[in-house]
Amino acid sequence: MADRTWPAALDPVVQAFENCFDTMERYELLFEYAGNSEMMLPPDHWNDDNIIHGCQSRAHVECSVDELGLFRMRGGADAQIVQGLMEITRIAVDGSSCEDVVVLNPDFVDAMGFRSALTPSRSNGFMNMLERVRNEARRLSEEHE
Amino acid sequence: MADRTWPAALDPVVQAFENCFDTMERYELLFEYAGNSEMMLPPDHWNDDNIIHGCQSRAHVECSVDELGLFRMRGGADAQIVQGLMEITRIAVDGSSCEDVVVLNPDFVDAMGFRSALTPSRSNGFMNMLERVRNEARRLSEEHE
Amino acid sequence: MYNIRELRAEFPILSRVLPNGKPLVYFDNAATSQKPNAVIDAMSRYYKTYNSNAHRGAHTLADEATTALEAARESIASFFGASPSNLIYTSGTTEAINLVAYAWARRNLSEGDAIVLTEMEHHADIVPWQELSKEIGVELRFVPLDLEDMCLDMGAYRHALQGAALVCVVHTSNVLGIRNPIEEIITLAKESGARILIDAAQGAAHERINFKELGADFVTLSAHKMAGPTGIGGLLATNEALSQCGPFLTGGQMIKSVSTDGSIFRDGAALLETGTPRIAEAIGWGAAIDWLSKIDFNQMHDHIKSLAIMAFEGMSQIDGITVYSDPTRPGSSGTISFLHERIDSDDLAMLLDEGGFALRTGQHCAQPLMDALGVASTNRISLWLYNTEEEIKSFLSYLRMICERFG
Amino acid sequence: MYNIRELRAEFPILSRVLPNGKPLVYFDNAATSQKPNAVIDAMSRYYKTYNSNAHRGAHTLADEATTALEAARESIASFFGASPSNLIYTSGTTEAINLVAYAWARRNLSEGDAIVLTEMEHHADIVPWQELSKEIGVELRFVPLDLEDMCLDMGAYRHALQGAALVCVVHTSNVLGIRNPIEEIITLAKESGARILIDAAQGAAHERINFKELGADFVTLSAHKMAGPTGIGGLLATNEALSQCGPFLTGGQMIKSVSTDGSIFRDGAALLETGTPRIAEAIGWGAAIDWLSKIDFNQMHDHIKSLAIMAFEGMSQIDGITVYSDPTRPGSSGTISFLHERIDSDDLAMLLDEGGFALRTGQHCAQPLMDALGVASTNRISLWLYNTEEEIKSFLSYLRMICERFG
Ligand SMILES: Cc1ncc(COP(=O)(O)O)c(C=O)c1O
Ligand SMILES: Cc1ncc(COP(=O)(O)O)c(C=O)c1O
Repeated sequence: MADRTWPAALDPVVQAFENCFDTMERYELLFEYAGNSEMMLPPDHWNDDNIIHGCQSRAHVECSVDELGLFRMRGGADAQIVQGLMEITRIAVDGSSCEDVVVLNPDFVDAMGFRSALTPSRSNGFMNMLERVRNEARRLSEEHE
Repeated sequence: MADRTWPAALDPVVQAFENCFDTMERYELLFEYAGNSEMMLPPDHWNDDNIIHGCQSRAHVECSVDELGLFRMRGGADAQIVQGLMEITRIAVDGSSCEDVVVLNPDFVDAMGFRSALTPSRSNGFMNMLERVRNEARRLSEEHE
Repeated sequence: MYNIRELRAEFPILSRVLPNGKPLVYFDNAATSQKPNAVIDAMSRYYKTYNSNAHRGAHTLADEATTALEAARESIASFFGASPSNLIYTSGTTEAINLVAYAWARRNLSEGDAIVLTEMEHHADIVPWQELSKEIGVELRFVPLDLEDMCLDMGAYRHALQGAALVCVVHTSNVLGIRNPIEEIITLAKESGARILIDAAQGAAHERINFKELGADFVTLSAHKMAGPTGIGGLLATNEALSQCGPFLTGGQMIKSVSTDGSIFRDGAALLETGTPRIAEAIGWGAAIDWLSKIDFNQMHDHIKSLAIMAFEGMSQIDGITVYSDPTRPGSSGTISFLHERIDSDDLAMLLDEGGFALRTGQHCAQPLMDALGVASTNRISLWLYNTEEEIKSFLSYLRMICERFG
Repeated sequence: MYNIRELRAEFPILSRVLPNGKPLVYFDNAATSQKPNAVIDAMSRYYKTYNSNAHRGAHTLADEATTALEAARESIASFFGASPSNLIYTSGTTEAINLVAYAWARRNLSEGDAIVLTEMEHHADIVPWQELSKEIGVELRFVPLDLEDMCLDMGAYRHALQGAALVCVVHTSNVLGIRNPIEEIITLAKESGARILIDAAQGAAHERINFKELGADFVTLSAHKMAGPTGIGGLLATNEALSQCGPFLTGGQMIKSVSTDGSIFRDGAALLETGTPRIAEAIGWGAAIDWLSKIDFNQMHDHIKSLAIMAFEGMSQIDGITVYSDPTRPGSSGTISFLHERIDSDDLAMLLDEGGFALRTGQHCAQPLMDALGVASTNRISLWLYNTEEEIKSFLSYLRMICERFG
């Protein structure tokens, strides 16, 4: 994994997806990640400020910086596929520096076998979510300068 | 000329066009017919009642029945091609019975080598003119019944 | 005979293999239909051999283009039992309804007049009337659904009709596939003296609509839902209705003469078309109509209906699936909305897409209907003349698998 | 290098032989341009492999169609130095101008406001404003032509500007080929506080228009005049102008939500597009733009100009011919109007058609300009990038022959 473009925290995740037998298994695994409900943004926190546009079903993401100056995110979505991708994104960025988040590359989704999530118009809106997270990271890092 | 569909009065006209060397000669001949100004409807008779729609340039036709109950027409147009075709139509129908005019077939134009005049959207509007002449003949024959 | 193999062979896209290796199963016909070679080729032929602006010139190409444009208008009008002078080309149903709202309604309705709509309408048949209502104060009355039977509440319709000036009703629902009792709806509207518009965006692809027999004042059409190209559709309007219209879009073509002091307009349908015509599109739609004219619509309907019932019955047996349509009802179009009680509709759509099944998910531009059904969105399959029993079978078994693994 | 042979080979229609055996010489480009294979094929490919309704679904085909639709918008916007969010698809220039009249002018102008037009405008840029004037009482001021120089009377323009709220000017005349001093016209309009619309239906095919640099509020476009398909065009509008627009055509897409109580609309360009998009058309226009991007517009302009001057000089020497254009003027588009003093314009058109020359005859949807020139109609040749010296030579010798035999 010499030229991987994702944070090391994602290596085991990407590995697990690569080991899947077929697409359906990959989706099952994604649904399992989605089920990590402690880390989910609870629906009563969903509001117009943290909504992600361009998702057909509702999706929200809340980003912050903790006392150590590290990036934190929680996402919540109706669709499990979005929720799963959010959870994996959370694994990628949670506890990183804002600067690292700003440059986060979406290739890991490709490596996991969800190429179609990367096309801009898919209703799951993964790219919009990622863009939002990166923008929030940029904003937060500027605020903390 | 066994299966000709036009009045015998047109035979020499059609013949003259058939004898032309090429298209340009045919047009020259048509312009000559157009020049038969005694038979033309003079511009001061052009009005909204006798206008032919669908001609790009102005064209007018006046139809009547003489004391013998025979059909009479005079046409006037800005364009010589229209004027020429009108003059030839006049030769075909002038002095015929209205009933004969009603069933006048446009094939003679084809035989003269002006196939394109027969397509509905050409700006010379020959077909509109012919339609008008036939409708006038129908109206006049009904009035005279 | 309805030879499905030969039919399918005329649609090049139906042999498409998707990037993930799955063959395409196209169940999104209510959104847009696929096009046979006859249509695609007619448009290419136009561009390759006689492309020219129409209605404006004396040269051979212009004549050929004009002739083709008008021949298309004749084919289309005659397919719908209308005269060419009652067909106005628009960009589709949406523009056709807006045209009626601008050119007819703004001149013939005023504050206090009522328009009857239904909860089943597509947004295209709601928002223009809401705008009109904001502008001139017309009242909008929405006829509700009878949720038990999934059809219009006809009692409520009779009630809403009282004193109404205009009725706008969808022929066939793009969500439920329900075909409304249009004949009765029109008769009642005429009895009560209201004008009536039928949104036949869906209906025209499923039954032969005869404008004169139907007796509606306005019928709206989208070519792209009936084997024709994008970018064109039409409004059928009676002479009487046309005589009450003012201009809408203005410019070239619709005028008799223009001067700096003012302009004189043409009448009838000619008043309502302006600008360079949608030439290739009209030729393409005409080719689609010629192609459809060779299809026996009764056979087509039976074919689609048998597939839809098969899908309906299969889906109803899958644990967790609720179906919001009843394809056994007369005239149903083979459009079936459904939801899984645990799998989110977007997840389901994505998983089905993975299997090669192209179907639609969302509100289908019919939020008031979603509200009436009490759902935020549905998954929807919509069938057309080229779908097959094998496609339904493979869909059902794939759906069953998905529901077992993810439900 | 400007390789005219290779260029022509990309346009299948240019090798057309007419029914009378003559090869086509297409001189009617101001009416509509021909299309290269790249454009025709892009649309066929769409229909054959990924036709699907866009913006509405989660399946692969819908995604491919949406991606292509938006990629086209990006190409087109960027070609015109605009951002995609400033481009609204319309059916062409006519609809684009009507859109400004309905969505912007009706909300921002009122009785007593003045609109400056010119006598050179196409009917599409006159009649919508006359309608507005009838409706809300705005005053229309027509800037006359300086007949000596065949250009706008700029003194009269400055005068007309006083207190005007909107200026609508054609970039390049479709009758005379004259390119107006747009930059100066825009600067003066902005200085006086008026909004300005540029009708670039002709201009966009002849020079690279940069929306941001130009500084106009609205620029209108027709794809079919610049190698693109029929049925599509666009409006470029600034964010500021867009923020002043209300809805025009309403229905699907332009809404955020719809209920029976009312609807919430989207903002900006999204407010102004509704219904199923012109998908194939947008893809075709995008392909045309990609194709045009490879053309050096300066070389193209020089090529057209040299042909136009050759035609102009040749025609001027033919006894009886009056030419109403001056292709030597900077920016002229190679469109030349002319008349023979004895041969009626329709006769001349017919005789030229007989020789295979496709040119336009009539008022060119510009009656006020005809009135100003004191003619009822003109014959018009309009050249584009694929025309050749040989075509001009054969045209001149044929025209000379016609004039000798019939003049
Ligand atoms: C200068 C000008 N404006 C407007 C138009 C109208 O364009 P369209 O017919 O594409 O709407 C044309 C072309 O006919 C034109 O040449
Ligand atoms: C019932 C109904 N009405 C109106 C429309 C709008 O049609 P279009 O998008 O072709 O204008 C549609 C399709 O989307 C429809 O299904």
